[in-house]
Amino acid sequence: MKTLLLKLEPLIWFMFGQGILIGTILLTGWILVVGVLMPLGIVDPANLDYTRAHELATASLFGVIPLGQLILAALLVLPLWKGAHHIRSLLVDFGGGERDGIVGGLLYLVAIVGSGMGIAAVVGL
Amino acid sequence: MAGPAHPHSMAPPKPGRTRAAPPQMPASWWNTSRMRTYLLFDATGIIYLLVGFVAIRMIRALAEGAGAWQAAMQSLENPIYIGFHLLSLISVIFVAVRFFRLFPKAQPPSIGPLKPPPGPVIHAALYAVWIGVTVVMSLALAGVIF
Amino acid sequence: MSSTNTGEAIAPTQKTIIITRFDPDKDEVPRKQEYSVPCEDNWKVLDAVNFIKDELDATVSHRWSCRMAVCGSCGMMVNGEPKLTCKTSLKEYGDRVDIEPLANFPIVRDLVVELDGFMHKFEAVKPWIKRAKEKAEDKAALHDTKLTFSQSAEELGNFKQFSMCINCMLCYSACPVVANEPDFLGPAAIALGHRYNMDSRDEGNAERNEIFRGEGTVFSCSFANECSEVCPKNVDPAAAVNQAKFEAVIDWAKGLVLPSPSSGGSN
Amino acid sequence: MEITRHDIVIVGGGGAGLRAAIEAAENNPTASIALVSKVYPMRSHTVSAEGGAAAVAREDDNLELHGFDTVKGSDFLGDQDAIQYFVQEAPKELALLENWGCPFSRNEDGSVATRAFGGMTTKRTWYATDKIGFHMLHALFQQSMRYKNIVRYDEFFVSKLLVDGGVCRGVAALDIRTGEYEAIVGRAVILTTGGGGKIFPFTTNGTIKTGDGMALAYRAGVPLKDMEFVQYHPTGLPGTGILITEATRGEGGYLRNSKGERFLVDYDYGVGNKAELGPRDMISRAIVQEIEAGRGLSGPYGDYVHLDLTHLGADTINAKLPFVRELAKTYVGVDPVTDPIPIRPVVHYMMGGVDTDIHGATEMPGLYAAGETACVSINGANRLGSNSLTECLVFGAAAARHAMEFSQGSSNGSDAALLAQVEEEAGRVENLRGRKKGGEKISEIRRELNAVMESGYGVYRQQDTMQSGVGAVAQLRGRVADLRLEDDSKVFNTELITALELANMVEVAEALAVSAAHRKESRGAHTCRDFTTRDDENYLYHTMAYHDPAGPRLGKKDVVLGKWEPEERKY
Ligand SMILES: Cc1cc2nc3c(=O)[nH]c(=O)nc-3n(C[C@H](O)[C@H](O)[C@H](O)COP(=O)(O)OP(=O)(O)OC[C@H]3O[C@@H](n4cnc5c(N)ncnc54)[C@H](O)[C@@H]3O)c2cc1C
Ligand code: SF4
Ligand code: F3S
Ligand code: FES
Repeated sequence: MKTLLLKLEPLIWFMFGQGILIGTILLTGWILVVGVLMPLGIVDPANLDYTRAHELATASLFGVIPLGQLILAALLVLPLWKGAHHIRSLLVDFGGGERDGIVGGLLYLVAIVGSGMGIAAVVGL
Repeated sequence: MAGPAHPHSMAPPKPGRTRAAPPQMPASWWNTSRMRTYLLFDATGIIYLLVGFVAIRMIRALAEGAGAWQAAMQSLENPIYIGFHLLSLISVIFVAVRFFRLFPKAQPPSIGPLKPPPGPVIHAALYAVWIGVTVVMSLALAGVIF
Repeated sequence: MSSTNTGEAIAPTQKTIIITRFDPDKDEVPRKQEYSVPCEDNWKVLDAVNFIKDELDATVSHRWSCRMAVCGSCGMMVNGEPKLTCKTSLKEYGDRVDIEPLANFPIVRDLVVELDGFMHKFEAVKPWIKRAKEKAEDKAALHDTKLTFSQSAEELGNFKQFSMCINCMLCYSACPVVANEPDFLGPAAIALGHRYNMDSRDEGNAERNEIFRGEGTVFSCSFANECSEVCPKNVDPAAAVNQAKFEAVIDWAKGLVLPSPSSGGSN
Repeated sequence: MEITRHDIVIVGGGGAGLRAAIEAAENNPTASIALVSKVYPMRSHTVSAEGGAAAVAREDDNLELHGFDTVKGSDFLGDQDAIQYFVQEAPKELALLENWGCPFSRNEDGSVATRAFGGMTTKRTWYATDKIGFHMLHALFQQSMRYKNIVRYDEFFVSKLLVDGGVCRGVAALDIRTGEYEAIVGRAVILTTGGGGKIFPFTTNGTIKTGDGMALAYRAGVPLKDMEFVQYHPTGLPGTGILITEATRGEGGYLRNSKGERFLVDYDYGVGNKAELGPRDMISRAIVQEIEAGRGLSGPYGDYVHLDLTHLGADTINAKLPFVRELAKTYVGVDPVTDPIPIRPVVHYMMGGVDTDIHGATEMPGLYAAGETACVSINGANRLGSNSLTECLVFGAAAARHAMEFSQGSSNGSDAALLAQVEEEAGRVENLRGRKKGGEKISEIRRELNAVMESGYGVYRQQDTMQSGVGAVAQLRGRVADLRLEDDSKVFNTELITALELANMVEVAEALAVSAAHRKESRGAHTCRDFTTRDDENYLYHTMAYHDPAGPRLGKKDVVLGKWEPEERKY
């Protein structure tokens, strides 16, 4: 497992890095509006009813580039990698170096499954 | 004061010529302000993973249709969800601030023929993009634009 | 001007200095020993240890040489933080100062730690100028002053900072990853490899990037940044390590696209 | 007892030792080269050199000029054949170092930059901001890792040369880590153990500079040459003795007395605005004279004068002298951008050392020496700043080539005889370890030795104190035999190492004291109040000190003159 991880490390690190950078940049507005302001009623949830939400999500640039779906895909997938990788390093810091192969492997498996689910959902819009 | 580190940490390639005491690290290594900041930064990983899955759930609902979407939106009004999202909001802001601070130094002096701008410029650009995207995204989601 | 060079000498303050003792032939595990030391106002931490060695207890073992923060031998944990003891004022500490061997290293004796693990990592990054076509084949050319390389201020600036490392290993003692991942090349060694990668005279990037992706992978670093915080020479090893990741990823991606050219000779 | 065989054994991992090892490894890729050092090589004191390394590089310079500056700097005691070889090899050696990655500072056009140094007529000192020694040592050390035929013995203390049939065939080395002796045998040995400034209390030298190599060769019967010449560097920090490089003056710094005057202008060492760029012996004397005339400042660590860099501005200081700024801030709490740095003359370098010829060979077949521990001699009675790092390279390489040649023609000694010597040495040191029955304390003897050396062999010397110093050192040598040691551990017993070093220091100090007392003239760094002029009639020769249980025996060796006839030394 450890050897496999070692081979994939550059890719993992790339996804993780984008998770921090792009993930954070995209998540902030999402969490703010959908997770906080609308549930609290500060912004009317009606502004994001199904029709509008679907329209936004499938909006495209010049009719060819599916911008909405691309943004959503990044928003769904990248944070998972940031999360998995950071949990792994947190565990290592608290003495989990020995089991790093297995634990890391499991965490990335979660990220992979999540990524698959996220992309399927986005494609299915 | 000291507790054990990994027994092979910084071990020589072949056994030393005399018995050595295993490596130690300060028992409270995590208990300095810098270390706590760093560990918190790592710990936001848990939040990111969860936020990611919540978002996936929302988009799956959106793909399923109006009813599912409606229900999903309503479920977010649960105080536990609201609390979680407030925590997430703090997390992303914290991640942004620490990461943007460190990001410029992780830039190689050149990437092929390209030269990244000086540190302060990168720093400012990161903030500008972050805030810009957040504002546009928020206004779009809130129905003010688009 | 400070009181160190004008005015009268100030009477010493008595401090308790606690030293970690370990003699593999006598002690099962390290123990602590306390000494009461009359510390002068302008002393560095090292001065107190030397005082103990000279006047109180000659059996205390530690390494030091230059006492001017450049040879890199006097690193120790002072109240739980890795410090270059010849550069750290004793004044900064209270009445009790706890001096331990550098964290994350096997302890050879008292304040002396095992260095060979570090030397091995140091050597592993091939820290020398590597040319695709070695000038060394033509020794006469190598000796010719007209054939020194030309290097602009900017090219020098790209790596100069990373060439300032004195191998004091404080960064290894501070890094949480080093404490738990014995294979990790670690900050100073990666900074050194990166220093050569960034040197306009060097052409060994591909080979070093492969090492950086190998067993002691640079990707183990979780950007704790502690290495740079404790570095007494402002090398900023965290910058080096994270730039090295960047380069290693780009190099890896290139390798996926282009069939890899043979990675050069042996050393 | 372990015995390991190599072609060449190099003792010392500083600039000279590493250069020798690389040269030997390149010269003969099939040969095995042992590099033995009492500290990890990158800790060697070469690391502390700040200013730069000299070699002709500019259009307006030539070998002739570098040669003459060096001869004149040496007060005509340098051997001119060696100096000519030195200046001719110097540029090649520094070019090589550049090719090996040393990060030299650069001119606008990308070529290596040079700066002015004391006693040099033009800018010929190659530099890397103000950390040339550090960069040079690390570049050499890292380069040396390429050669698989260099076998390192890190933290091995050499305490005896193995001599069989009059030929040097290896060393007895104490593995500091285990406390066990090892016979490291080779068909030639090169000593590159650096100087011995630690016999003085106030020195720029690190604690490892205890003159071991000089003592090793001396005890083995090889003479020490010109030991009376000890360089005082004008600018050391009071208290610690940490060096503030001459490059501060090369870049335009001033020395000022308590009245704020640039007093050097009044001493005719240099002209006009180059007043500060005189050679070290003269400037040190000027500082002492100022202080004696009551124009010094005083502090808890004695009298001092000011080194003023404030007019250079923060930009120049940060770009060219960053380490000086760091040192001044850390060790005297002064920021040179805004305040003058307190400085006083400090023991810096030993011009003398193990007598060698131009190839680094000593009188003993198979034994070579290079670097500060050797005396070739290019430095004569006073070394010019920035010549010695280059010397380490030039003569380190030369010694390696000749030692390699010698070793290929020489036979292995008898293992039995060599092992017997190591066993005897191991026995002697074993008796010393934890020797609780002794009556003398290491730190006490060191302190007394330091005091004697300081009072007798300072910037200015006097017959009576030099004579009484000779007696005092001889007496200390006797007392060293009765040291009391507390630490009976085998592993990393630094007290034992200190005791061995102390014995070496006393030996070197005695040779120095006797050599100094006999030279009744003033030449270069050896300045007597009772004999104020240079006496070429009677003293134009190298002093040779031979070991003798009763105390050093002196001899003479001719100075190699040549192109340049001795003349009055005026700047
Ligand atoms: C502060 C300072 C600044 C200087 N600045 C300059 C400058 O700007 N320009 C210039 O040209 N010169 C300068 N010099 C002088 C120059 O640095 C030295 O003369 C030169 O570095 C000596 O190098 P070395 O290789 O002979 O010895 P060192 O570098 O001293 O090395 C000695 C080696 O021998 C080893 N050794 C010693 N004894 C033993 C033993 N018993 N057993 C095993 N190993 C042993 C040590 O471990 C070490 O590796 C400066 C000197 C000092 C002190
Ligand atoms: S990077 Fe800094 S802390 Fe680490 S070894 Fe080098 S000088 Fe010391
Ligand atoms: S402290 Fe360690 S985790 Fe990375 S940034 Fe420095 S190497
Ligand atoms: S003694 Fe050399 S760095 Fe501290």
